[in-house]
Amino acid sequence: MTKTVVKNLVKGPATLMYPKKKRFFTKITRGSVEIDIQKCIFCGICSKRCPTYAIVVTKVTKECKEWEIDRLKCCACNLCVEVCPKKCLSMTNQYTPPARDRTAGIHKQIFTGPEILTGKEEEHS
Amino acid sequence: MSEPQEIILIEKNNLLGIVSDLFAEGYRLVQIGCTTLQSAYELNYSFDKEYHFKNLRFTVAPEEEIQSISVIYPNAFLYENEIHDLFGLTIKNITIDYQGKLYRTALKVPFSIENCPVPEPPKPKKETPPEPPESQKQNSADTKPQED
Amino acid sequence: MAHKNIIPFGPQHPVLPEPIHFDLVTEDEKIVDAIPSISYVHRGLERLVEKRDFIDFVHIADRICGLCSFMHCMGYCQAVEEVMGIQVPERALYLRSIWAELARIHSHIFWLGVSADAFGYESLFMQSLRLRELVLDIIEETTGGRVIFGSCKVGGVRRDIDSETLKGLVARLTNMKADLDELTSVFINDYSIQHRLVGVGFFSKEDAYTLGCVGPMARASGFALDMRTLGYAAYKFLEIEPVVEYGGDCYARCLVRIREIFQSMDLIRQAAGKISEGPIDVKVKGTPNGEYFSRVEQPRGEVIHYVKGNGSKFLQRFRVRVPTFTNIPGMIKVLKGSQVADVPNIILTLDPCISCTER
Amino acid sequence: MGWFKKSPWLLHYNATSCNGCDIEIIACLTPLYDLERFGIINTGNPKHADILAVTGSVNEKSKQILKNLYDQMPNPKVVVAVGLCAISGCVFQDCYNVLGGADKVLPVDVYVPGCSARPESIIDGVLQACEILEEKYAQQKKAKQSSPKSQTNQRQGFNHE
Repeated sequence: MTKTVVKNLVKGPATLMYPKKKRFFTKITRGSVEIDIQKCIFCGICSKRCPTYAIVVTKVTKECKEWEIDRLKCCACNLCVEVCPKKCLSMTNQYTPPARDRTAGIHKQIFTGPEILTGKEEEHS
Repeated sequence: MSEPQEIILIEKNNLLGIVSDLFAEGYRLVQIGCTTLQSAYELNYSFDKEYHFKNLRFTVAPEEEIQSISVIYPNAFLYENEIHDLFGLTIKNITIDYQGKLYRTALKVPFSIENCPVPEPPKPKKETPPEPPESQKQNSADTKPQED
Repeated sequence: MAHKNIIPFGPQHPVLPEPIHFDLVTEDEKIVDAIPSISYVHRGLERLVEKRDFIDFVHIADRICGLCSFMHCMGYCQAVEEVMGIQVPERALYLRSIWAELARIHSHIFWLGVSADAFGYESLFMQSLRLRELVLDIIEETTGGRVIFGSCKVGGVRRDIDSETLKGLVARLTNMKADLDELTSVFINDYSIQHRLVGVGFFSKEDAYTLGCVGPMARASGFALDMRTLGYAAYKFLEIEPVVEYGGDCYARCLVRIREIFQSMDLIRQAAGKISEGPIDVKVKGTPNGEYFSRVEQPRGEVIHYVKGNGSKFLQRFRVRVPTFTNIPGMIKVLKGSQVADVPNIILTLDPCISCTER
Repeated sequence: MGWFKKSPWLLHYNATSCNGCDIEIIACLTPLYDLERFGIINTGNPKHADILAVTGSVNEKSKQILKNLYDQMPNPKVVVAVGLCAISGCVFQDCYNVLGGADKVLPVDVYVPGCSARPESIIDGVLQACEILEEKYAQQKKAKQSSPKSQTNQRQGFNHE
């Protein structure tokens, strides 16, 4: 017992002072899915295979295509990244922040040509 | 690598006799499982003795009654209540009968033939070359990514 | 003079970590009967095989239970591989065993903590969970997830652990051993813990056998039942001896789990020494046609995954029989005749995992 | 951190969760993350609690219990949906016995994503819940002052000021 007390006194707190001190995530930590919209061919495999129906791929017109993910639905299983034929999806190691609004996690990328015109970000209420 | 698994097809009426023989031989009840078939239910009674895995199997029609084995194996009551609640089969003389209150689900008897018909249709005939099933329109759409 | 009272216990109760309901029939302070009622956590995921094909179903198998996530995934994959006759590469088998043992370590340490909390030993709870974080760090570094591993798939594993990390992993576990020794010696030797556990909830070997108990509960009663001796995954290459205690009481169950933590560490060390280079997965072709009962040893005991396919890519039937489900009759048997004050302790020493019980 | 003056207590209920988020909530209370340094205590009694952390996609049977727990909590109260299951049902949203999200039953204030939710997310979410609690408390106080008839309920707001 005394050993534990001394050890704890010497070692300092075990606690990570979280909001002040950020936690280090490993390289392969599954956090959230990102897309490189330039490479995407809008095949829709990711949206079909997604176990939680988080990804929606729509072809509005021939030029205008949308790739949309609901971060509040994504279970970070890495399946979409694995099945993507163009490897345009990637898993980042940052988790999605909590939100007060159910729709805050929706992240839409619209492709209308070689350059991205809109990358509509979520607005926090 | 695979462990040998013995499946013995039995008659429904012989169930209690065979099970009590197994009990006398010192087998332990591992599980009772049920599978919904096209128009019947398939029951699996699994036993184990010193890692020897043995299965008793028989099929019953939906309206048939089954004798409970919980008089022989007291721990069978949970499995039998589960089968009654999820599959809608009638099992007689369960030692602790929950009267259908073990699983109170939103959908009554979710695994019954009426509620659970889907596993059957996508079956391509074993002899004929496999072709995508027609009944599952939105699911069969992802046949292509399946191959990888 | 004693008359019977029925005490409803659960589903939400300060000492219960999980929603299970018991009707305890008591005479004064003694319990004469206990009737469990479940389905507070019933989701019905067995029927999801209709919606997800057999390869994508791995992600659902992963989420059957948060504590033994990897074991469920492994059991499911084994069953499908067996049906389809897939030969999994040896390296993948070793990796599976390593992750399974890591999962066992974190689950058992978690159990130690929670049971310490149940007998009012909060500092021990904190110390146990602090140690558990070290295991979780290893898991996160190797799989990318803390709780849901998501590293198993039909035909192999998703990720590789390179030899450098593997060496570091073994070294870290060896370092942890000293801390763990110190922690577990409290569980083994402390007077107040012995007072709460020794002789409480006795369960004989005969009862364990006839009531179909599995896992640490059976092994604590002297019934050596460990599915790892079947030699699935890489266990056929490793030396494994089931941990058996003969006390049959809560203390014996505690000892079994403590000894299993050290056993798992040893197994990881063995596996890391024997692992060979090679591919980690094979391509899956065709669809499952046939059936198999795959048996895997979880932290809580033997789990059975039954897979039946009929040649389509949607399985016909998937069934899980989890260890807690088969331990419930034993739990009732132990509860009969015990004191009301011992109820949380007894329930916890069986390590119930209600979420996977009800699927 | 000094963002809030009160020490809200947390009630956790597992409504059809897979245990993953539950053990992460417990992990939040343990030395590495230690939610208790914000004055937050995990309590088992709904009458003591200010924040209800729900895990799991609610099912038919746990719906009623969840409602009961919520009704027993004193005002003001905040509901935090922890994990994907509590937000949308995660991979189980197709199951026959799953309602798909705590917001089908209770008014959810904070959504904590993740499968399973990371302890960092849970801490973030609970801290947001604290802010909401402060807002709600201020609102309630204002409402009380404007309508003096509810004198008897004056002390109902916080049970451990």
